[in-house]
Amino acid sequence: MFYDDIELGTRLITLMAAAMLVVQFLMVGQRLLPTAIRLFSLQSLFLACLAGTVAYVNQARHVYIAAALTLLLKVIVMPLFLNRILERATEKAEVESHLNTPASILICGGLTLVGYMVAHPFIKPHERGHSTLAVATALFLMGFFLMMNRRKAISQVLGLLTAENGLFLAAISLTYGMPLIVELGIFFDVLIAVMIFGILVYRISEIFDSMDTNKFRRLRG
Amino acid sequence: MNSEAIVVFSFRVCLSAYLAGFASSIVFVRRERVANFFGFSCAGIGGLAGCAASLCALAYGATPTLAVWPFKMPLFTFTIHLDALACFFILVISLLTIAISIYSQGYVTQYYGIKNVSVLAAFFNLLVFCNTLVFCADNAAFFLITWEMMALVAYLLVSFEHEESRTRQAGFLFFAMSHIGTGCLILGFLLLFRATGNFDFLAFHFIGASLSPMERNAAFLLFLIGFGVKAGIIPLHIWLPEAHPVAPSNVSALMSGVLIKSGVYGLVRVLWDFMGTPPVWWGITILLVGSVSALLGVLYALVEHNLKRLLAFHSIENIGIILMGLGASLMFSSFHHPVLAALALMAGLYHTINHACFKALLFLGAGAVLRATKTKSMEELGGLIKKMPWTAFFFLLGSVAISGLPPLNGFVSEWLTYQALLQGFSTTERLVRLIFPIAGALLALTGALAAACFVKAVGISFLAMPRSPEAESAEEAPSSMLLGMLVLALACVMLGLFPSTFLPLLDPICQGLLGQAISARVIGGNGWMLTALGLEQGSISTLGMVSLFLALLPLPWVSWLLFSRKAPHSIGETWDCGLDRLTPQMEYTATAYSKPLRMIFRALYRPRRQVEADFEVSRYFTKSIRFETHIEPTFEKLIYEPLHRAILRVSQRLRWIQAGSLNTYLLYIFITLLLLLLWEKIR
Amino acid sequence: MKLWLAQVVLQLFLALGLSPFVSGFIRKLKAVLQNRRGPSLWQPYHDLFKWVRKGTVVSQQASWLFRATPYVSFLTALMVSLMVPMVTAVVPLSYFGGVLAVVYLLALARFFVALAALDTASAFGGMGSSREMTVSALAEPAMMLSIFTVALTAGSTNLSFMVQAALQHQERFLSPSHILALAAMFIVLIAETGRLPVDNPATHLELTMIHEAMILEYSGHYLALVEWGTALKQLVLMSLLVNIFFPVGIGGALTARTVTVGLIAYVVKLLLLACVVALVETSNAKLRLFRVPELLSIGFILAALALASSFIF
Amino acid sequence: MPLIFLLLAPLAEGLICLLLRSRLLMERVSIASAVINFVLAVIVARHVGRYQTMSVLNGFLFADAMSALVVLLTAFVALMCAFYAVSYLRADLEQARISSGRLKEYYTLTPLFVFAMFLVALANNLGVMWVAIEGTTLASVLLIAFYNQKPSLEAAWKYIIIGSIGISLALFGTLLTYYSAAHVVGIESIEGLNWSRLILEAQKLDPKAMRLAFIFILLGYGTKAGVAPMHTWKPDSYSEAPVPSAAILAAAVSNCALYGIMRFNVLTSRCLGPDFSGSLLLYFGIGSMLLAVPFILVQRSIRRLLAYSSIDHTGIMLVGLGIGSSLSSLGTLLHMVYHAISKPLLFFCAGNVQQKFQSAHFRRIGGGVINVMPVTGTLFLAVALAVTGTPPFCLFQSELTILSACFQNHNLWVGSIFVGCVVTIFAGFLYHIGQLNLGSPPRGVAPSESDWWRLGPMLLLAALVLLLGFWLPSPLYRLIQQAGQIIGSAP
Repeated sequence: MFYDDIELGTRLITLMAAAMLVVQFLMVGQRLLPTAIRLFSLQSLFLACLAGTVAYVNQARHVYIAAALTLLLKVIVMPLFLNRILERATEKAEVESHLNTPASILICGGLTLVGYMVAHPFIKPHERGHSTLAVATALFLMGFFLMMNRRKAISQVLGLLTAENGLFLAAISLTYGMPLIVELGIFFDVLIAVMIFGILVYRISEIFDSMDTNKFRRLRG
Repeated sequence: MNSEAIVVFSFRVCLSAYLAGFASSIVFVRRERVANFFGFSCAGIGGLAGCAASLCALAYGATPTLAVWPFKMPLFTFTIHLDALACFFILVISLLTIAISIYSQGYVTQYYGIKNVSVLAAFFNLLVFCNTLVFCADNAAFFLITWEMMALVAYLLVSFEHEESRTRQAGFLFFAMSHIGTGCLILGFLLLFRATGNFDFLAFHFIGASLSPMERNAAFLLFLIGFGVKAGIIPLHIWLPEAHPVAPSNVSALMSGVLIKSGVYGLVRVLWDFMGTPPVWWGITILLVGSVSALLGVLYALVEHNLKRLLAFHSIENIGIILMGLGASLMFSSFHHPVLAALALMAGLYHTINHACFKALLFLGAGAVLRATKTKSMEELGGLIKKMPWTAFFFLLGSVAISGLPPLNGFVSEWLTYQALLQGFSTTERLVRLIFPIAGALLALTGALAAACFVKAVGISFLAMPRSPEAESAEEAPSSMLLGMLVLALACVMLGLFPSTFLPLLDPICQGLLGQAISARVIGGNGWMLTALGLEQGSISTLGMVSLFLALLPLPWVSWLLFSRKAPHSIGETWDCGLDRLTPQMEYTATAYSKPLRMIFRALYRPRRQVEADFEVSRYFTKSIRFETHIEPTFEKLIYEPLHRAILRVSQRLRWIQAGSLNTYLLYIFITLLLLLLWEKIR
Repeated sequence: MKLWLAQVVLQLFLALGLSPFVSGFIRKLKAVLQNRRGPSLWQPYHDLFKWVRKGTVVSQQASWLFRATPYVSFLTALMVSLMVPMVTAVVPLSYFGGVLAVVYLLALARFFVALAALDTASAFGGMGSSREMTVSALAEPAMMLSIFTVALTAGSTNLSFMVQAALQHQERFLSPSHILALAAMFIVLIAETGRLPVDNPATHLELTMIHEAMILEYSGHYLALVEWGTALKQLVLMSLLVNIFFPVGIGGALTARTVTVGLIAYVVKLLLLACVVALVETSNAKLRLFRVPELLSIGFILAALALASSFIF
Repeated sequence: MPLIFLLLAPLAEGLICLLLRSRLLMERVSIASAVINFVLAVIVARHVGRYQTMSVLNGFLFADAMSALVVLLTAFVALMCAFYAVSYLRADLEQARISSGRLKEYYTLTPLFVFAMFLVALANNLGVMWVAIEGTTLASVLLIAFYNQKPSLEAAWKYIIIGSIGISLALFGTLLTYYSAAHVVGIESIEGLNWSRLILEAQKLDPKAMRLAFIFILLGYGTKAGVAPMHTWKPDSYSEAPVPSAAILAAAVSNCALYGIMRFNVLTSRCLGPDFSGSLLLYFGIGSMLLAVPFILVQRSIRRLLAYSSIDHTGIMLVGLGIGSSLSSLGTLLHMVYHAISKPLLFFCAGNVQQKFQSAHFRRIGGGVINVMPVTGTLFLAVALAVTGTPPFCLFQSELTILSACFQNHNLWVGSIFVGCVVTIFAGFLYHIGQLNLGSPPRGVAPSESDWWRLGPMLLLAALVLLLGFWLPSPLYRLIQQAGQIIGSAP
């Protein structure tokens, strides 16, 4: 069928990237933590598919593995884990942010532009997938922004993870992923990171009676 | 065995003796008496060896170079070079070390059981060691190391009695200030380093010529500040009157005698040896700084009633006098009058060694008083000339010397300075020549005020009636202390009466720095006289004065024999205005003594006074009255305190950067990232 | 050599003999100007002789310093009087110390007298010594500067050479610089010799005394020495003034003629100066202590102007 | 071969400690393995010093002089801390600040921590290096949260959040480097990120990618090294972690991060010429030094004081890198070495004082430490002077070297600011440490010095701090020179 139809592959890739961006915007917009977690797994799902497509289109074998790992970890394991923590931590499931939603959305729009600005010199139309670098950068920056904007420990973790997604997307779009060993290492690290985040959040919610990092004002000067 | 070998050998002995003193004191850290004996004896031996080495080097013109540490670092070599200048200053420090280490044997016994004497002895040796190295280090980096080590050890010694908060503050102030100075020195040397590419003093010789005028002047200012802090020139002096008094007196003697001279050494080394022919304004600057320091130093000393603080302020004054000589010398060399330059330099250096002797002597005397009466405040002293006659005599001698009165050494060097200044008048036709006689007049004023100040110091603390039970029960210092003072007293007399034997030692210095050996022209009347480069320009003979004095002594004596011997001679009360008897309360106090000058120089002192009196019947019958007067330390008030406060306030304000909010922290990173991306785009 | 010795001895006795006379002369003159008869011209000699024969009373608080001081001050003054030109420009001991040495030796004498004043534990002594040191300290720079003006033009601090130079360059005589310096020197003279309006030598009113307060405790032999020293000091300063600024009649070389002429001229000049001093003293009231600095600063300014005059006039 | 052992030893230790129960055994194991590590590190260093490089597993692990130096320093610091930790943790147990269960946590995590740092230095592949650096963060978070108090958890949270965002920046940088190399070495080859390969191709890399890459790397690894304004986690974690871990963080981890920056700096400056990266490094270096000043002047807690001082030192090293002359790189590496020996000592002294007085705040301690603990007090004073670059201690030499390089390359203003900062910081330190040490101690504090577990390493370090300023063992000096040639950015 469309085995060697490059165009379609490219279009698919772009489509998924766009979808990820949209999801990111949704995350910035919404207010409930469980939803945010679900959105994250959705975004990761798109990412996995995108990776799969890239692997398929460019016959990059090791990207399949990356895609599979993404599917396994980011779509299934981590969201479950995060939900567990959320239940453990007796805390109303509101994300509290410094800026209100419209402002955040506006800023994220700006960040998307920055992403394009950064990515511009690297966009080479004749090569496949490069168009997504802009999206990747934008995702990264927006994830960063989420971390700044949110107060809850968990929502900061989510921000970080989306930023990671952005990075992964960038990796795929620039160079069809990193060398395999590096990929594995990265995944390993992310996994450990999330577990440690879990442990910390758990302890925090034990010792502080809230997970609002904005209350962390003991150490100053 | 040639002279060079002798010099090297005895110098090695000197250094190792100091180290041995340090080590032995550390070893016997629990056995104070042993540590005291070994530590200070080693210091004394080291001093002797140092004297031998430097005298030999100066006399026979040996200038050996030797390495004190076998290894090298990048940019560093640990070599020392005993040229004439170095040897002169080593002579000064060694001389003082001998006297002070004899003195200390007795002095430190007061600390037994209270403070750890071993530590004192150890650091004393270390201080002398570092200071000696400062004078002969042959590599800028090595110089800086020894320079800062010296400051460090001095800091530890100043903080020796650190239980009083005042002492701690003084120590901090001293070390912080001197570190600022060191910062300037580092920058200055780095400016020179740019031209040479290494730090060797040999390479720096006359390097100034190859710098751009801009850099050259910058270097000059940096060095002036850097060395000026250590020398205690006004307005960089604030640490000096704090640090010197709180240190143990033997240390104060060493600090006031030598440590601050390392600033002078540095200036001479850099400006004469490295900088080449200076622009005129350098000399003017130093001359002015010198005059101001001299005058203000003595003025502040006048209103000071803490004996050691008073002496500290006089150190500032004398540094000023030294700098007057140096400044004049610089001006002469920029007017291309090497001979006069040599004369002025000689005057400055001679005053350096003189001041070292009498200032150390005075500090030792003050130490003896402090040890006997446990108080530094002159208002509580008095009548000590009967309780401790020898100490009083030595102190009096030192006072005569420091007031620049004939026939002692202070007079000789001040006379040389006068001559240099007077001769300088004819070196140029420009208006700037007026500066010489004016400076001379200021020097005269300084001298006279110093005399007034020391009449006060001696008169109030040693003469008349004791003002406190402590002074009442004072006892003469032990013989070792007296011996130490005697050495310095003899030095003062010798330097005063036989300058013609000492001045030739300065020839190699002037020869090396200015290419002029002038002692032959300064010494006249086959050794009896000192001339201003020739009899017709003027001459003095301190020796002549003394002998004349002795020759004339019979006259009044004869008249005594002839007429008044048979008359009745009686001891009576001082006239007490008809009261039953004179009490110490009726004596003139130090405060009262300096009152006229305090009033006259009101503008400088801004004195505040408060009188609390309560009365019985009417305001004519005072039951008790309390009078208290303060003068305002102008420089601290106007410069340092505002600066200090401003810095702290700004720092406090800046603490909000670290306000504890994680989101803000992330924001910093984020903004930095965006800015950098932007920068990268527009770049 | 022999000549030199003779000169020394002669000048010694000249100074010793002349100094009380000058004070006596001024005192007498003042009296006359105030329509009093006043003491005889020889009164000072009588006083000295009286004191010498009288016994001494020494305070029990006093130390050896108190006893030593009169000798120091007297001998120093005597020494100095051998270093200044009096009759001829050939000063017997000019090489022992130039004008700087003169100033500093006088300072030495003052140093010890001021100490001795403190030694007796009497408040007057303290007051006197404090004031004396203050006034003299403030007089110092003016004195130096005015001397410098001469020394610089002569290119020497050796008094013989200074006089010689003054003799050679008559054209400098009464030049602006010369006059200014002279005025300054005169003010210094007033201050240093403790004359009105700075100090009143005649008073024993406690609160106005300066010099007298210092020597209040001295008596007999010691007092004689101190007073004579003071007189010598006054003579020295006056002869400095007259011989450096008016080298009239003073002989360059050492011959019988020059000596006789010089001697006459010297005495005449001294007496003239004494008259001026007496006039000033009678026509001025004593200044408050804190007004004295203003007077002296005027002296300083004048001297400075004298130096700068070559740039001004 | 020693390279592999070097990585295995700490791992093994970690596992063993995980299984052990008794405190004594754990202590012994940790010390034993620390010694082994150090010996191995020395072997590696000597070998590298002789033969320039060594590599195993067909170039997966690769050591040149630079990495050998870092490994050596890390192993040394770890050794010192191992000894110190024994008595420190015992004291904590006695004072019941921790439960005995926590000991296992410490003795398990520390070796993993060390392992990660070794891997940073030895990984040939820049991607793997990134993974390892992230590993150091992960291994140390729980150590910072060790005491499980509110402050320590807060510190840990800030540490991991800032750390991981920084590290992800670095990942982006690495990615871009990989991309810029892609057209040279080809995609999908494991060598695509190998240093040994990239350094050969450096001139051919894609410049615009490298520009971006370096910015990201600088921010990312700069965060880890504590460069202002990414330094904010530093004071918190340094003041809350147990002293040995804090010492490792300050003395070893920052070296690793700098090591990363150095590597990329070489690549960038070979690709773009020295100006780009050089100027960036200078700005950030000076910035960090300036930032440290006010916080040191008005600081209230010892540990935070030390943190700011290490920010200052990072700044100094960045300046040294930024100048980029051979002299300055020499100075930088000297500074790295000296800093790595002086910082632990500083932390140890602070730790002793803190445990003795039960507080790290100057106000609460009062003063008179030198009367209570003579040795600690003296060493504290000495090393405080040392880290502020006061002679005769060694850091003066390195700082002067950097300064000279600064002036040689006509960066007069940088040099002047440098000196200004150093002097002011000195004043601050002198004031605080003086207040702390001198004076008479508060009532109720009995004079007692700590045991030899602590004094041993402290005295050794003090001796080194004093000695190495005047004499570097020639093998070490040679190693430093080789490393200097490697990071000396001129091609």
